[in-house]
Amino acid sequence: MSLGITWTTDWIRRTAQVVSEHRVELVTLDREIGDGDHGENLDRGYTAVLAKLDDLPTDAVPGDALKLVATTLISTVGGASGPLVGTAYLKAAAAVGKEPELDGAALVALLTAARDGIVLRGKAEPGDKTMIDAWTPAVDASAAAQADGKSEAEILDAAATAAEQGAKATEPLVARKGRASYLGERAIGHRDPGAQSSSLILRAAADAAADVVGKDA
Amino acid sequence: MSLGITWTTDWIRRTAQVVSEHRVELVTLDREIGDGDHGENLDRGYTAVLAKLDDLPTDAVPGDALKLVATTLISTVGGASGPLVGTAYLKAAAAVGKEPELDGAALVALLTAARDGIVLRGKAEPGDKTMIDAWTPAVDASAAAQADGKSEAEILDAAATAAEQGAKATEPLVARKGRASYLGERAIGHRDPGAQSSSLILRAAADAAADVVGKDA
Amino acid sequence: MKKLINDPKNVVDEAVVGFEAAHGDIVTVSHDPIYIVRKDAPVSGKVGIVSGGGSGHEPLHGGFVGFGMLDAAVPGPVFTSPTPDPILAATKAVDGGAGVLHIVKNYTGDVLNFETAADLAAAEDIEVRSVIIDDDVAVKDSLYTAGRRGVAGTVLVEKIAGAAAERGDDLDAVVAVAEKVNAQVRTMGVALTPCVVPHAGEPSFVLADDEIEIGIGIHGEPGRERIKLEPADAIVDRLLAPILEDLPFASGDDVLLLVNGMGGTPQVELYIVFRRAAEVLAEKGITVTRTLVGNFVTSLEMQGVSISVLKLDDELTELWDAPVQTAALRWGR
Amino acid sequence: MKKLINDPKNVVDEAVVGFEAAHGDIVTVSHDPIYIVRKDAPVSGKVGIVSGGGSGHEPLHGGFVGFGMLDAAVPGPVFTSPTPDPILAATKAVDGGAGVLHIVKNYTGDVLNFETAADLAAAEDIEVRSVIIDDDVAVKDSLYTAGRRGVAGTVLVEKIAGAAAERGDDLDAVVAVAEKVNAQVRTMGVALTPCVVPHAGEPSFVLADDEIEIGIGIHGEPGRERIKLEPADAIVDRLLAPILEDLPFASGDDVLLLVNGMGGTPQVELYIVFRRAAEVLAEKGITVTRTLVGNFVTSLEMQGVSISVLKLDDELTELWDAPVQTAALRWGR
Ligand SMILES: Nc1ncnc2c1ncn2[C@@H]1O[C@H](COP(=O)(O)OP(=O)(O)O)[C@@H](O)[C@H]1O
Ligand SMILES: Nc1ncnc2c1ncn2[C@@H]1O[C@H](COP(=O)(O)OP(=O)(O)O)[C@@H](O)[C@H]1O
Ligand SMILES: [Mg+2]
Ligand SMILES: [Mg+2]
Ligand SMILES: [Mg+2]
Ligand SMILES: [Mg+2]
Repeated sequence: MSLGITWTTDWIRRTAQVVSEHRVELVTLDREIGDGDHGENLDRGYTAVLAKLDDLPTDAVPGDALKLVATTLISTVGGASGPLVGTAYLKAAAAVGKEPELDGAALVALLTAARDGIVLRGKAEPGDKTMIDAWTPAVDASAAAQADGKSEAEILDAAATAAEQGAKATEPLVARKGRASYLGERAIGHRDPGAQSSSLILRAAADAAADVVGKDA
Repeated sequence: MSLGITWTTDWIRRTAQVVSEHRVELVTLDREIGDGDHGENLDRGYTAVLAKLDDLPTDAVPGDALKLVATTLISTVGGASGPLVGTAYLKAAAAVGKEPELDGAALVALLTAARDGIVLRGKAEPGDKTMIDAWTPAVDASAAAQADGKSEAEILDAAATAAEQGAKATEPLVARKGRASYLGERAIGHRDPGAQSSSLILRAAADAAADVVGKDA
Repeated sequence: MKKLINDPKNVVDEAVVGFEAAHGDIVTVSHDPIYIVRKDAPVSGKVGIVSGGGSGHEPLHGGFVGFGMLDAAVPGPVFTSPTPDPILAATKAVDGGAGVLHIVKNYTGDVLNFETAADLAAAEDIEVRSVIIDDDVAVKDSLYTAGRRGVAGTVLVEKIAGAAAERGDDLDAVVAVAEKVNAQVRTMGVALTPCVVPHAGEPSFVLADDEIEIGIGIHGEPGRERIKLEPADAIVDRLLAPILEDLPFASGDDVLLLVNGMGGTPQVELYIVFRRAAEVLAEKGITVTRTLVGNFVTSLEMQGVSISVLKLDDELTELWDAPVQTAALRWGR
Repeated sequence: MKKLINDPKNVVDEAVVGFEAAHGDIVTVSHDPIYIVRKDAPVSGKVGIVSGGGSGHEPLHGGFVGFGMLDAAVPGPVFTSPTPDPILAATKAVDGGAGVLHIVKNYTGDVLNFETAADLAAAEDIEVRSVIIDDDVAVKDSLYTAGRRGVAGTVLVEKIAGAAAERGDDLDAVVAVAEKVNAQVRTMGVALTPCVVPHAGEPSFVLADDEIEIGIGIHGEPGRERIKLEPADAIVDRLLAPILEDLPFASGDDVLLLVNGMGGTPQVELYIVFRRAAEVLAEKGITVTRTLVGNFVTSLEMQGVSISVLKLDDELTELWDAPVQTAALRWGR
């Protein structure tokens, strides 16, 4: 049961929703070890995305929607997360190409490309206390689930769960990239806001898959 | 039993002492309806006076000591109270002239001249919620006590008591001079800092008289 | 109280040492008594201009000493008028033989101490004239108050009178131009937070988290009324109304618009205020031809702003545009 | 949160409208996308200089647009880097055919967004070079951090590179001088109070009544260590030590000393800090030949200060002295 454009746009809408709901939480996390704008930044970006989503042509494929998110985030978010998350979507869009339906392998490719895009721009390594610490376990878990022959929905659920654990696992870390790196030891005990928002994005993907499985043609 | 230079310098020293002790109280009163410096201003002035008091020649008369206070306050206090209180001492010094011993009539003349000096500079009327509201009842009470044939110490005690009542009586007033006048109705309920410090100055005069009676030659 | 100071008693002494170290190309500082004079004082044949008052309003007045503005500034203790001695010393130091103008903000303490200094200067044959600045429309000018306060309009008087003196006007003419500026400028301020006088160590007043003080004075004196916080545009409208009522500003007038920060207000906020003020004036057909935005007449760390409107004519505009070279205001050289 | 704003979402939009109204003689403002350019942009044959970053640091960068300094400033949302679009638009607007320099403070967001804009500009055949400013010694420059931050030294780079471009230096030369200033300037800051980002509505961090943050960043990022409040002189000594250690400042050197207010600090305190900093440098045989004191690179209403020391040589001194005409820095015209 592959996932198509309905899933993709549902994922995006759910992300916008969940980012808006968690705006204050993300701002608070970022106030603690950054500059207090992460929730505001993403909320501004996804609000702009929502406004554009209806303009997608009726024959749009998942890659088109991902590219729209990419360019919109890049041109509205700013900060570190704008180029990073934007590039994630841009590379994800490239990875799925013109494919109208994404199977498990395509989803793993999408997630892997997204993560690689963030690394390409931000040069962070796992354990640096960045969004990579949510994305990398998510990519690994999705690949394992896919190798186990799990469904698309199960693959995304595995990714989301791993991202959530990854985000939580940033708490004891010292940061080596981004603003939190200025804090040294004092970042310990705080969750990385970008890892947290990444887990929200991935949970939205899984929720959308659970919900729309069967609706896509 | 008239009062001479010992009383005068004791009065000045006690004033310096009591102003320093009430510095914070006067600052607080002035914070409420002024700019929060009255206690600091007077303390700076009387501290400078103390430093100069020992330079008085041994044959100094009360008028010399009062003149020293006047010029020192004028050149160290600043603000509204510096010229006003300074002028009070200046006019008081002129009133007692070269007289080595002050009897009841001389004390009334001293207090009257002091009050008139403040009015000359500041143009305040009774009821304007200024230091005049301590000085004027003090002058009146001293004159009445002298007319009743009271002793010098009693005259000054009457003046101090009237000044204390006068200071308290400024509380319900709206101010028409000085910074508190900007507040309109909002000055109601607050005691005028200058009236309060004036009552301290006059109480110090009475205390010095009670203490040194008999010591002056 | 958190401040970058050493002993509260030494705040002014140490600040003027720093001021001299930073601006020794423009000013010379006398330390006992304390006053700041332009480096080339006295300028022979030029009217000297002295201003001063309590400290805590920086850059007023020391930041305005230099070519085309003040010849000397006399800083008193924080929020306390200086005594006559340093005022007299500064007056003598800038006397170039053409007389000296004292620019005095209308506070009892300043008026009395400058008055005494002027008397003493006269006794030494220096011709001194005083102009009292009272631009604050928050205070009713009546028999029942000490009169309007001198606030941010002071910087406009100092600049324009300074330019008149610099071009060679005589004492009468410099006094006349200073009086004209004072007559044509009106100011009103608002505070969002109080300030803390170093020796007091406590806030000058207390405002709840959602309260502001309309008509605040520059020493933390309470103002006209305490109201709930409103959007910036509504606050600007409240400040401008009494300014525009008070002076017959008319459609077709040219004005200088000064948005003055009280010391602790971020610059973005000053420009948000400026935007609305310019908008309101434009609606009334009043043209803003000159502008000034920044911290010029402050109250320590107070958050808040004042708006001043000065009615211009060709003479005032030309004097405003004339070169000035001080620590805080500089153009044309 | 008490601020003179309307809607937190409109802070930057409204502030630039006010900025344009106040400084229309010097700048032109584009509102969509938002950027500020000098009135005569593009200046044909001159290297264009663009800087930008999150808002809330005013006068940086908009206040430094004008003759002899920046050609354009691109303000992002408060404390958030602008996106590539307005950076690209500003780059095109100031391209006079001699190439464009991007002056970028070293924050991941600024670096990434300017990088993308530079790529896009290159695609439109505009030669863009970037200089990354990282003068903040509070942060260890190691593999384990995002590198030093760009802080108050930025204003010195902008002034000096601006003067080089204005005198006609080519892009290589302007880049070289900007890199030289960055290499020779070191900064360290302290915060006494936090700032409040309008959309966050809460202080960026919490300091007890007797605590200060040494090594604060300009976005309220925590610094090196949190200590008890000390006298100003002791704090200055703490700030200067790592600056002087880091660069081999030597006896006999000439330096520019910048004491920069974080936005909410009264000017008297800046001069008290300046006094001590000048004293310490003098003790080390370092001569302060140029000075700057005021709010130049701020963090909204934060109370605090940073000290920057720039090692000067004849070229840098001459470029520093060259005329500049911007809203916030002006001399020589
Ligand atoms: N070099 C990097 N690589 C990956 N992620 C990064 C990097 N730098 C920062 N981040 C992420 O960006 C998040 C902060 O984003 P945001 O607050 O929107 O931007 P800014 O730091 O510019 O204010 C951090 O929590 C971190 O997850
Ligand atoms: N015109 C006046 N006549 C008499 N007393 C005055 C006048 N103006 C002010 N005062 C007195 O001065 C006091 C304030 O003194 P102080 O705080 O030292 O000076 P400032 O008001 O300059 O800060 C007031 O409480 C009041 O008693
Ligand atoms: Mg952030
Ligand atoms: Mg007072
Ligand atoms: Mg006072
Ligand atoms: Mg940010």
